[in-house]
Amino acid sequence: MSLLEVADLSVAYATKNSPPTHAVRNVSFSMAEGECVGLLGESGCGKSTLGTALLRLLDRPARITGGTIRFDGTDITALDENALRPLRWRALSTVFQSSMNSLNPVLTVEAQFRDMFRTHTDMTSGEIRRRTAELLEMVLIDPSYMRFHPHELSGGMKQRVALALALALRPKLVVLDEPTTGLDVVVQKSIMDSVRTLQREQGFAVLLISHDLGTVMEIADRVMVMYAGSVVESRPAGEMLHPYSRGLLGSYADPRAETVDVTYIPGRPPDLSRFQDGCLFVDRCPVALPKCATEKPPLAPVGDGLVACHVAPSTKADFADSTFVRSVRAVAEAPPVLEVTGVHKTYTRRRTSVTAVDDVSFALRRGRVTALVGQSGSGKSTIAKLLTGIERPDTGTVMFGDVPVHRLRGRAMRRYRKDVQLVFQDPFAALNPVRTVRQTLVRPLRNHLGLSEKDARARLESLVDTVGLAPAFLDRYPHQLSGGQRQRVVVARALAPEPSILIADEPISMLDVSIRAEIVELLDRLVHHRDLAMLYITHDLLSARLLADEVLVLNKGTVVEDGPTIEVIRNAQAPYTKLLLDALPNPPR
Amino acid sequence: MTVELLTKPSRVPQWLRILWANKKSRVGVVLLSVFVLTAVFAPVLAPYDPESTDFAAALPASGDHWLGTTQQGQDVFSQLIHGARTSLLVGLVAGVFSTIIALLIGMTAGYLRGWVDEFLSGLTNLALVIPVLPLMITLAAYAPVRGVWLIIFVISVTGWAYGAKIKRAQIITLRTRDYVTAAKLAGDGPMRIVFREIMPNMTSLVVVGFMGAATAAIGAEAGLEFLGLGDPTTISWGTMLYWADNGGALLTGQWPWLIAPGLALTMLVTAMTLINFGVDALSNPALREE
Amino acid sequence: MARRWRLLVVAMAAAVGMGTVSCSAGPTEAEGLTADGLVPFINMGDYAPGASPQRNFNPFSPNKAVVGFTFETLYQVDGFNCAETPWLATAYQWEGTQKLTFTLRDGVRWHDGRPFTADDVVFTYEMIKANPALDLMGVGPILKSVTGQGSTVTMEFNSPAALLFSKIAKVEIVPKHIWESAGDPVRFTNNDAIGTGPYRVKTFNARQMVLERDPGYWQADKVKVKELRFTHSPEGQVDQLRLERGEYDMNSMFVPDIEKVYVAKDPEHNKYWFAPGGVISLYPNLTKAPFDDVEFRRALTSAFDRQGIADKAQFGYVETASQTGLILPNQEEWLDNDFPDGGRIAYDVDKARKALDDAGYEVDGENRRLGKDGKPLSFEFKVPTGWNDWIQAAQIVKDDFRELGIQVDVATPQQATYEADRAVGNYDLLFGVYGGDCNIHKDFADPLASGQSAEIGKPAVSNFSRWRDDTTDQLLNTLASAGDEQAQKDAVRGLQQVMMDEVPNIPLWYGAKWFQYRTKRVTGWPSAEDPYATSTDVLLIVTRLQPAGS
Amino acid sequence: MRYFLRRTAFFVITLWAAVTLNFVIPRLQPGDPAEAIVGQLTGQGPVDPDQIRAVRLMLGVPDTSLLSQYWDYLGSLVRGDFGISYTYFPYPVTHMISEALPWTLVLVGVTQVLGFLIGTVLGAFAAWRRNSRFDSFVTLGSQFVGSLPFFWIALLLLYLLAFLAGWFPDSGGHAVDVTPSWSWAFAGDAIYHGILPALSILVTAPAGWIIGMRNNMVQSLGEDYTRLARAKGLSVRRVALAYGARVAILPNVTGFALALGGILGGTVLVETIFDYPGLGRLLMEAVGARDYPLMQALFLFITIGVLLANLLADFLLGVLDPRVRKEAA
Repeated sequence: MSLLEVADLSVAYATKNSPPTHAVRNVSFSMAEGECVGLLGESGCGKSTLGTALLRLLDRPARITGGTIRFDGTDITALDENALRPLRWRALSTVFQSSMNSLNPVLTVEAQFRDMFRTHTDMTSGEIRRRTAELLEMVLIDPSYMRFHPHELSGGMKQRVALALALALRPKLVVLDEPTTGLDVVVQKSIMDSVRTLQREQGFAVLLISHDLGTVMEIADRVMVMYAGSVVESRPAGEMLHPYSRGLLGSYADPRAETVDVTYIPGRPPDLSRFQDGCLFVDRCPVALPKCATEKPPLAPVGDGLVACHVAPSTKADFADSTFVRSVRAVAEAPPVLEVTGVHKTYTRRRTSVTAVDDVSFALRRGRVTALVGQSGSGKSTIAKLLTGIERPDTGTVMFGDVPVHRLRGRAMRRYRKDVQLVFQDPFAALNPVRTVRQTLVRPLRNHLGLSEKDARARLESLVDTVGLAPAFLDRYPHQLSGGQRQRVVVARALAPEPSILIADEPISMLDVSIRAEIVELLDRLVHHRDLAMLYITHDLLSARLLADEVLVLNKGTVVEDGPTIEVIRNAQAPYTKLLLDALPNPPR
Repeated sequence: MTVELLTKPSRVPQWLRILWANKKSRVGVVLLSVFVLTAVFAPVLAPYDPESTDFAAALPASGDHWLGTTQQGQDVFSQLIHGARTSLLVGLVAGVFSTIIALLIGMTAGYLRGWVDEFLSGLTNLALVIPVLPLMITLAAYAPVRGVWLIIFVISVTGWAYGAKIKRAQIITLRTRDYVTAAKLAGDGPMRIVFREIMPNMTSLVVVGFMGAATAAIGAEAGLEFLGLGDPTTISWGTMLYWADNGGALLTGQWPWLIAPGLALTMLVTAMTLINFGVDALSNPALREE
Repeated sequence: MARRWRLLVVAMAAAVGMGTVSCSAGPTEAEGLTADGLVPFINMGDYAPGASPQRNFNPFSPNKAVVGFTFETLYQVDGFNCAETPWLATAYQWEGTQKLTFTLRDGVRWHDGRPFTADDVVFTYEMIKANPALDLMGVGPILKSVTGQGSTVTMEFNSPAALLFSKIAKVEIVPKHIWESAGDPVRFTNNDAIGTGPYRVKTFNARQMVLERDPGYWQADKVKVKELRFTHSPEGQVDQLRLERGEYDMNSMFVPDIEKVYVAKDPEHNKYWFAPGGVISLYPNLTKAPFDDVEFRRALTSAFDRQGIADKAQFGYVETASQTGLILPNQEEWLDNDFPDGGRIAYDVDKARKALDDAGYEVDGENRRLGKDGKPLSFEFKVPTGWNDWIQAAQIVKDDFRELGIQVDVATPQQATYEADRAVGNYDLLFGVYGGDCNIHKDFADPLASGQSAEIGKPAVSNFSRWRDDTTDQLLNTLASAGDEQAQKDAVRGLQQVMMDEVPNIPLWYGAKWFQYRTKRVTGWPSAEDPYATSTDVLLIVTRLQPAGS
Repeated sequence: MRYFLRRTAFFVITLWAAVTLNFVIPRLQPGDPAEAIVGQLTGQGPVDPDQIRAVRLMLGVPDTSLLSQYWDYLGSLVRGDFGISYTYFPYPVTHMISEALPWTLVLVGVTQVLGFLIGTVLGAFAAWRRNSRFDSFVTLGSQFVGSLPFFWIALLLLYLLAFLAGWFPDSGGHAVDVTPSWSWAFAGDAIYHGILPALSILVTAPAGWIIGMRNNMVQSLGEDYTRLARAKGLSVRRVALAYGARVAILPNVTGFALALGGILGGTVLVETIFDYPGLGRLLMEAVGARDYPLMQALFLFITIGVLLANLLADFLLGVLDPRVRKEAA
């Protein structure tokens, strides 16, 4: 008998004033004891809702609207809190997505273990303390931390504590909901390794919910892919058959390869408040058949798994029309437009000082992309600020031709900014929500190019055209745009003053995996068509490989390795670079 | 993210639509409209001149005088209707003034940071802990001439601190938003950034602040008038209570004279707090009704 | 505002050195008489200034509790008839106008049993002279010397003082043996309150004071009430409620609609008598146009609905005032009988309009009265905030001005501001009060003497409208030094003529002295029928009270 | 530790500012206290210039320069010498305040703590049963009740329960024939007299805490740590108290101290209506009489009281909330 049996489960968010959103639609699956299942999907696909529903933690306005959840033979779909309590944590535990918030900020770590032990066991205080220490050691945390409050721990430590907490009572099933989101790649990897090891030792089942295909593929025995509230595919990790799964897989590649190609899936997910006939993916599917639009494909066995697709059994979809290909190419020599020499930057906050950038030098050249690779806190965003003049270096120089950027003020700085523009990381934060695209784009034209309102407006259409948007978008507000469209607007704004240097600060990290390549392609095209110099800031070596001609690997403010991208990647010398390469998921395609 | 949600534009302002969607604030909006209409059309609605002393003194409620007359022979009902004007005027003007002060101080402190912020924040915290009503009483007591405008002034200069603190906190989070940096890079100056990029994202906060300040002002006005620190010759609910108390309204059995202005005050303040309930929900999605 | 009225009461009592009269506590207590034929107690209302009564029996302190039953003066001069009653002194004799000899009463003893002597009197007057802060009556500056011998006390003055007798004789006499060792007399709270009066302090707390009859009092046979109780009461309705319930045997509060609120509750026992007090008069600022024009002022005398003010603003409790500046009928003996209706000027808008037209104050197309400069006339009328009956009166005056086409705005500044503005002449119109002093010279000098005035911007003492007139000053001088009654009357007649012809101010009504009393336990209160004293002459009253029904 | 030092430093600075403010405000306007007193003494009768002169001499109205007045003022504050009340001359201000302080302290202390507890508990329940009938009733009810002008409630209570029903005394802090002392009899009498004023405040006091607590707790109940607590199978009680309420109460603790300033002001109204012998009534009286020394001292006492309460609340918050200690450090 399966440990978990989900049949025809549906969950809807029903608010008074808007139509209900059907976040989970008739999902059925089962899990065996000790099995590790990965639940994969992009944001908004319903995977977290599904996980929360399994834990019976849905709060209003979310509600299970149909189907059953059987856990270990018991139907828990409609059990009340009291009946659920014996099951909770002893049999079914969880680690939540945001490690920042899943520990009670006013209780010590120990207290959060203690109340759980007190509820479920008869252990004495001494026993509890010993067991807590044991559990913390298990997740590689020094037991002395048990007296600390959550805010005194780092993000990774908090997540380890949460993991230790989840495993404390040796549950049968642990739901891990994006357990490593927001953590550094290296930390992510070590936590996932712990999970894997412990799972093997203790034999609990894991439902790993994640958008990170690489991680899931690497760890899970079986992968389930969700799209628009439905499970579209379920099979052992390996080659996938559903066009959507394949599209996702296509966005990964081995950066060491001679030619790297990544795909993206055009379009955006459907509106979940509506039911539509046929396959929900039909609008974005490159191999859709006429019947896909009218007939909903059932989740049926194909090969060693299940697939909900009319096409998959016969055709392996590819996204040739939406592929970005990068091969090794020769780099044209060009004089530097911006030279950074020996810059240092130290932040002092409440008597503790942090060296963010330590003796960094490099140059940007026209027609070339330089990638700055590092984890969060490596100092890469500070460098972006130094280049745009938002911050000043403590020592060292930033020369734009013969203009000393590190000394500019007022009007001169404003003049300089015409030439150096920034593409932001988060397209949701980078556009003012109360201003239309037109209002946003007209400002740099007016300010930097000195155009009249009329001339500026006339120029807008061609501007949005360069980033692949129709003129109709000009009158939209940011919330009416998808993430990719927003990022295009951000790029358009950066291009508006016709800069010679573009600084792109993690421009794709906040985007859904399936559309990242789309933006990479856009940036690549712009650099070459407009002969721009670009600084590409990223934590991700794959995208650096796709876009950049040369790369600087940054760790704790220092450049640990630099050189032509392909060289650095294939021939990493610094241990840190190797670590980054190791952390790179490389799922089979 | 909440701020963005609040400010989705359309013909009807978003905040108004969300207010209307909330049952409680809808009741508040309707109630407040009634008061506003009453105040606007007071001369039409009131059966008599509220200051006229032409009637017999201390009449009980009757067909001619729905709520009776005062000791001075004024029609209580007419006074009640005209009193809405004073309360709303004080609420509106003092609300606007203290909101403006709060905005100026909060925005300056929050946007400029540095020692300006240290100073203004200190000032705000100071103003926050100093007991307000005693301060109001002294200020009012020392002013050379009494009147509604004095009360408005006193309320405005004592009531801005909370709003300023909130607005400062808000602008500190907003000023580091990417779109603000983007505006800088797009060549916009600080004034334009503050007023065109940041301010529009604070509408709900400003509305909340205004409503809160106006509500407090209405209550404070009544209290000060009741203590005799206002101008007793103006017609307001506070002065009605003042005169009713001094005229021994309860002893002579003139219930309506004392009850009516108190109830009216309660209803108005309730209306505004109900609206604020909805506005609160605006800025805190966790509180939204399902 | 109620507070004002109560303060007024305490204040008047305290300032004049007499206790406020108010009455006993619970109405349910013993109604009969004590074994020795005395009324067990009566309640006389409040007893000390301020919301938190403090023990302070220094009769010279402005903040004293009621001391009028404890300390006595050489003579009593009642506030209504200005009649003199011998008290601690049995007689007095003037030698010229600057030397006065009192003959003291024998057999008077202090509450502690020590005899009352001329030494005590001399000590008291010398102390006042030495400590101007104690000199509430203003006797010190004119007093040259005071000496005692046996049972006589002789005072010499720096200037003619005959007209000041009421002040001189009304200084509370305190025991030398206590006060000479009391330290700074200004800060002495005199907790034991040893005096010569009919009552001694029995208990005192923040809510009640009880005085008990001193059996050794020199006229103890006339004191028929064993205990006087005073209860502190809050402002507003509570005090009035207690009055209605008959808890006070005497009180002096403002009560709206007193017939209904008070008398009707017990018509047999609940009585009131509102005797006229000072003259309340419209003070124009005579330094400003058009008030500097006598024609304009004269026109205004018939412009005001004095009866309307008396009825509406004052609940009909008061009488309208005579333009002569005299309080009628109290001061009828001084009245120049040539003036019709005692100098009361009838309300006649048409007459006023015509007078203004004739004087050259025209009306424009919008019915606005124009000044000589051709601009519409408009004035500000200042009334202290909280003085509600005045505010209402001012609004009636405002309406009357409107009838003439003149715009008046009523402003209600804070009292202290009002007083400051009034003193330096920063106003257009306000109400002034004068008279009712048992001192005809002071009655006219306060509002009219140029010595009481000052430049605009400098504080004036009491001539706030800034009337400066040689004739007036001469008449006042004559009055001050007049040897006989006829000379005084001639001078006063001249002053009345000034008031009628020159109109330095426009009397509107006579302020009332609020006084409610109850005849349930005791009778013998002063009243309109038996006006032997005003409500503040407590010694006169308490020696007249008789058990009810006797 | 740094946190506590910072809060203490802020307290000292605020104290100085308040002290200075207290000095400045009364002097912003002209006016002569002696004249005001005499004016009050004589009511609408004519003011006798001799009396004004006498009073002025006695009160020693300062006519030195502002700066030297300020130094004298600071100096005497340090010595604890607040001068002599004009209204109650020759009694010193400290005497008047020490008489009034206990009344207000007890009245405000008891009503505030009760109001806070009642409000917090009701608010927590409302949040726990969010959108239930209880929730709607309590939140809407407290909206309405919280909107009642509490001087108006005081008037109605006074009339209904004291005048009409006669259940409670209509004024004062104790019976007329009782002299304050440390005895049970007096305590009982004082409580009896305090019930109506306390009730007037208590009717409206919980409203703010209800709404505040409810909203905070709705939020804390929606946080991941509370969901995790539920997932951990903790008892309802534990989830509600240690996770929901424990975090939600923190902003209310800060609010409590801040609200104290408002409440102390509000007692002015209630004390005036019930003639309750506390600081508020004394303040109204001092304001009316332009009793500079008394007024200054009262402001100072009230402000220091509020500042101390804030300091205490800050310290309490520092103990209750491990995060603030860290943030400020």
